[in-house]
Amino acid sequence: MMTAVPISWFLTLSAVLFSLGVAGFLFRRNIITVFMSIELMLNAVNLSFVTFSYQHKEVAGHILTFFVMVVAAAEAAVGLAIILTVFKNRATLNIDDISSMKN
Amino acid sequence: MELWLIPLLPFVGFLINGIFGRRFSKSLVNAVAIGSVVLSFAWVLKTIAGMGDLNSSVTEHYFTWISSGALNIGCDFFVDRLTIVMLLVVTGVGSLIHIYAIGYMAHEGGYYRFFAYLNLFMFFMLVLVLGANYLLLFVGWEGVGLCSYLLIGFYFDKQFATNAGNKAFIVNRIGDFGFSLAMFLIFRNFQSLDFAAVFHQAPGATEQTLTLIGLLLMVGACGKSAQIPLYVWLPDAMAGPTPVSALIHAATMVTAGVYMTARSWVIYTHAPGAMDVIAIIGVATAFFAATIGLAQNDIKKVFAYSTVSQLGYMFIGVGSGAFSAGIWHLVTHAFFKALLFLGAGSVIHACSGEQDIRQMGGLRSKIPITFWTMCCAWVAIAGVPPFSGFFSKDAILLAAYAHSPAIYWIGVFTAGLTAFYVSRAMFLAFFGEYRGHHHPHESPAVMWVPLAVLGALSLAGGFLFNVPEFLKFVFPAVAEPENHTLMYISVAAGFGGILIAAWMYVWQPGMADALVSVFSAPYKLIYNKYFVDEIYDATVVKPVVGGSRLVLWKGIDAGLIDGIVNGVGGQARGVGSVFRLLQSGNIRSYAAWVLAGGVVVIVVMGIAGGLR
Amino acid sequence: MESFLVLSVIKAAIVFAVLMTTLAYLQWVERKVIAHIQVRPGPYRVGPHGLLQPLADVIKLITKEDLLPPYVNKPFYLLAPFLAITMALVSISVIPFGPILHIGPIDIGPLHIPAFETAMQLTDLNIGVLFILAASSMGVYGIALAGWSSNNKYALLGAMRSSAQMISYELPMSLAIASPLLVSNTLSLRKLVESQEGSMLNWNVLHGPFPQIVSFVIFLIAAFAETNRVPFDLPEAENELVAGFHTEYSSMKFASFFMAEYANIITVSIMACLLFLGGWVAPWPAEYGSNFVPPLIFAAAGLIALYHGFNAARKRDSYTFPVFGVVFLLLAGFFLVPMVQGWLLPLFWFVAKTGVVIFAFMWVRGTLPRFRYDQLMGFTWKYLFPVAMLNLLVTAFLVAWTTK
Amino acid sequence: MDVILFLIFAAIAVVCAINVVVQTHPISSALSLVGVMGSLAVLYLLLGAEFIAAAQVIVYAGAIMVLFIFVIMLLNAGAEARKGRSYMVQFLGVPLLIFFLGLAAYFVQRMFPANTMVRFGGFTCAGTQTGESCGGAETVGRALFKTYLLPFEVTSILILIAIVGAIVLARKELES
Repeated sequence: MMTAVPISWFLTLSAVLFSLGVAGFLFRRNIITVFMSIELMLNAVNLSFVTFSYQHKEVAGHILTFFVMVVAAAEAAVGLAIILTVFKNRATLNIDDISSMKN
Repeated sequence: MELWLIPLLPFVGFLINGIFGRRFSKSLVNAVAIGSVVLSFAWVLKTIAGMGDLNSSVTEHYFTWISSGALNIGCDFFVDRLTIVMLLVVTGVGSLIHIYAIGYMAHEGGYYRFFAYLNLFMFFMLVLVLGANYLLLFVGWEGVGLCSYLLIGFYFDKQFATNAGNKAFIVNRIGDFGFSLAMFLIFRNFQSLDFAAVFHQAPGATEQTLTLIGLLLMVGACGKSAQIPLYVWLPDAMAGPTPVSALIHAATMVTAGVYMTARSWVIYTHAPGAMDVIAIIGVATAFFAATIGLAQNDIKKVFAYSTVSQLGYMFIGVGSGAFSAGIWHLVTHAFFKALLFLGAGSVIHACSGEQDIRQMGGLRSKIPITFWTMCCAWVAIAGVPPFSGFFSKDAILLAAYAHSPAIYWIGVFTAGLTAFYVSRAMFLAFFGEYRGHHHPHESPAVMWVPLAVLGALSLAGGFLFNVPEFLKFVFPAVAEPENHTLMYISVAAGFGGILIAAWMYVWQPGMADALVSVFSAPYKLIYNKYFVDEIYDATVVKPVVGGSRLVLWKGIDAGLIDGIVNGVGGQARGVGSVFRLLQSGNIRSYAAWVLAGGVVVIVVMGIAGGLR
Repeated sequence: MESFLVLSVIKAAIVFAVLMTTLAYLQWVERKVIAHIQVRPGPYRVGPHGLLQPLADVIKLITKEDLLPPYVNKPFYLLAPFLAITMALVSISVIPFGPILHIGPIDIGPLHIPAFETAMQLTDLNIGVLFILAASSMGVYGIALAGWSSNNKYALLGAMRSSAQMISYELPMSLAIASPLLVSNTLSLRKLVESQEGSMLNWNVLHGPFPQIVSFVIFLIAAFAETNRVPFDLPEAENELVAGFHTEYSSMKFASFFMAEYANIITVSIMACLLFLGGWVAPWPAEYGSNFVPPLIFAAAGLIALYHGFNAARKRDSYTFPVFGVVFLLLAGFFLVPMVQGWLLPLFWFVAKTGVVIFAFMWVRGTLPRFRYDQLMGFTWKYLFPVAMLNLLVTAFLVAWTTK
Repeated sequence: MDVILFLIFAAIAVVCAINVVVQTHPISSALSLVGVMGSLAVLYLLLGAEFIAAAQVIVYAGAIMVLFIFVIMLLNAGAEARKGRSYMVQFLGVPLLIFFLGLAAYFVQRMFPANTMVRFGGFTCAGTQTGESCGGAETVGRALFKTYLLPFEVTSILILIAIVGAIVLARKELES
């Protein structure tokens, strides 16, 4: 028996995932994990894009999600390269130790 | 009829050589460069053959280049008889000089660069000639200026070469400034820059407008065609390789001014004042340059000043209403002056780089082919009938006489001077016994074959191409009195010049030095080119440089602008020192702040009712 | 609804059973093929011609001690083989094995099933190809985790190698898949096959504005690498790193990696068959008698078997070969029954083509030496990828050109 | 049916996401993230976004996360050290986060009344024949290569730049 899902549930789920991503960003120290939390946030946003796309019977949201994926891929490539270099130079992944931008 | 192909071919050559030339072998570079130019020459011929009787001009519209408000400029090409003459000269002489350059540049560095620039020059020159409106002409005009700059400074590792390049470029800017002002004025009065439209409306305009336009155009022409007061760049331009001097600074580019003036004959015929100015400037230039030419010892300098002087002749022609005569002299001059330069190049090549004619002499037996070919140019430029120079120069002088006899007499005297200094150069270089140190050797065939062709042209060019006849329907007919006495006078002047030169430098060697010691003051004057460069330096260059250093740099830039910038920076630092307390260098705290900001935004939007 | 569920369950059961047996026997086939390439009998003892060898292997693997090395990262160590086998098997669920069947009303005593039609396929996604790509890309995790979690440098190196290799070869593979998709203009595997109906000349490998022979070759090469097979079996290069990512695994876990590898082989072979070789389409139409090819083949096989069976020289086969011969002859007859031809013939062609590709896998394994690692990477990035890209471009251009 | 599917996979997603945050070992976080992505892919299917679902698995789970796992394995970084905690973050972050979540949920409920429902296969839009979802490869492709062609090309440039940057960053200096 088909029963439908309120659209707000999807958005709420996306909000929850997003907050979890933020939490990961705030409370984790491992720079890779922080990076992954960013990916989590991106995914949450994608979910809301697709949901809006469904709501408006429009394909634009999908396109946007697609672009977010592409950007995420590029970001991952560069970011991970940066992480590798940082680890090579400082032998640490703790984000609190990488604070040379301070004054 | 695919006019666009004519300029495009050299451009393609430029692209290929410019991009890949570094990796190409010399023969491949040659194939591309010469091939493209010769092909475009062939295409010119085909175009002419396709035009039937050439009385109707052809315009081709390719695309609208600029369209803003009333300004509507298309990329159009345009061919009539005048264009055809120019096309033939540019591509024909250009091809010959390209071929010559193979031999001349054989041992030079930057081989592919040279030919790429040369092709680029051909492209712009053809655009200049083919353009159907002033702006397109201006594009070519600037383009050839650029190429001339690049090629003068070709030996960019030599200081004087780069200086000469800068000089040419800057002096040309002055002329171009006048030209652009003229274009603004034209557009303002005629709401168009197309030749057809402008010339159609021109007769309706008031005379002073036309005079102003004409004068401004003439300023541009003076810059490009090296007329007083802007001729100073041309002699220095000889710092470039000799084929460049021949192609750009003798045969084609410097005649652009004459072409442009002749092209806008409608404007000039309705502005007699401007025409008089042109004629006067022309004759003045012709005379002064000729006198300077008397005392130069660098063979290329001699021919350079002779070029300036001959250009002056052309201006006399167009200035006295004999446009066709001016164009005729343009053509013949292209032949014999290119030949003179190429011959000079061959001589320099033979003496392995020696340019001072006092270090030559007796080369007649050593490099006979060069000698005989140069003789053709000699007799042509000296106005010896029935060779090419005689016809065109005579036509100009006759027209000048009809205009005002004074110009005629100065012109005749200048003709004598011309004959004298060319003969002087020839005698010093080829007669007597060899005074140099190197061992002269004849140039390769690839160099002297073009010489021979040009020689034939400068001998027969006069009655072979009767340009005034050809252009009869383009320009208004000028009353040319069949006055034989005048003709005899000018011829006599020519022979006189030759004879005096022969007397001074062949029959009575040492005579020259004696004369110099007698007339030492005027000799010094002309030897130093009337100190024109020094005068310009003192009156124009130094004040400008000093002023800009003091006012613009020290005052405005360092004082005002930097002051503002630093002030802003200081303020920013002041503000930042407050906010710096937030910067813990801890990324996660930043993130927390970002989150706080986001929350605030959401709250505000909610309160403001944005989230309904 | 329920009928759909029931049907799916039945089909899933059939497919799973067949797949598992195939996996087991594929290994026997491989050993036989390699053996004959190397001129030796191969498995021969367990059962006639070692036919029961797989059974014995399974028993052995199950009964072996399943040891859990110390210092391994336990959860991931246990998760890895599971992941590997799942990702290998899941792609079967979208693969069509034959055309849509029309099953007439069935009355068996009390229960009566009305006439219905069903596809010889578990589900027909209209993005089936993407699904298979996704599954294969997920397969990397199993290997990577296995290598990392078993806390052994050889295993880690093997895992690194194989995952790097799989990722690298996924690009040319996807490009090679994309061009036949362009030609048949669909992402659904069923429609893909239907677009190649007719004869051999309509198969994507020969048909279309631009025959896909190049991408077929590229696909095969990439498939070898994707499945970590010779000549790309760097991950288990014995002489360099003991057994690669599954060094630390034993008994059933090891077996599941093994099964995963063979399942992948089957999947890619089926993909090749569907994408390029026209799936279950006969090489030439039935009116030219393609229907009589399978019976003829089986009959010939049976007769040969009988001949050898009654040949006194071969004592060992004096019982088995006659049996085979009779079975084959019966099969040959079975193919002529019109009622079953509807699903048997397509199935035959499908299996035949897939079998050919799988045989190619074994053939190569028996023939070629192993690449060096830098050669492997250089090959895909410097040659395979550009060629695949070029092929895709040309195909796209020609397709656009011809459809306009 | 749909509700059940949604609830199952939403639950998986949330649990995995929490796992991402709480797990100490990066590899565990990475795998949990893969779980989130997989369940999101299913939810995309539920929303009729077939192509995006496939892309999600192929690109995110199949490529990006593999990259992460690679790096984690290469660096072989163990569980993170519990040191250098910045209290400001703790005290500012937690309440802010809760507040933010509450706000978001509240506004979502307020802005999207429950009458807009999501049905499986309910995602149809102009230009697609009935029965075919709007999120199929065809419609997405059309939109991507017609309406959004320029952004698409720009992203290709972006990818190129990213590749070059990654190589430049990660290559080992030859002179050293």
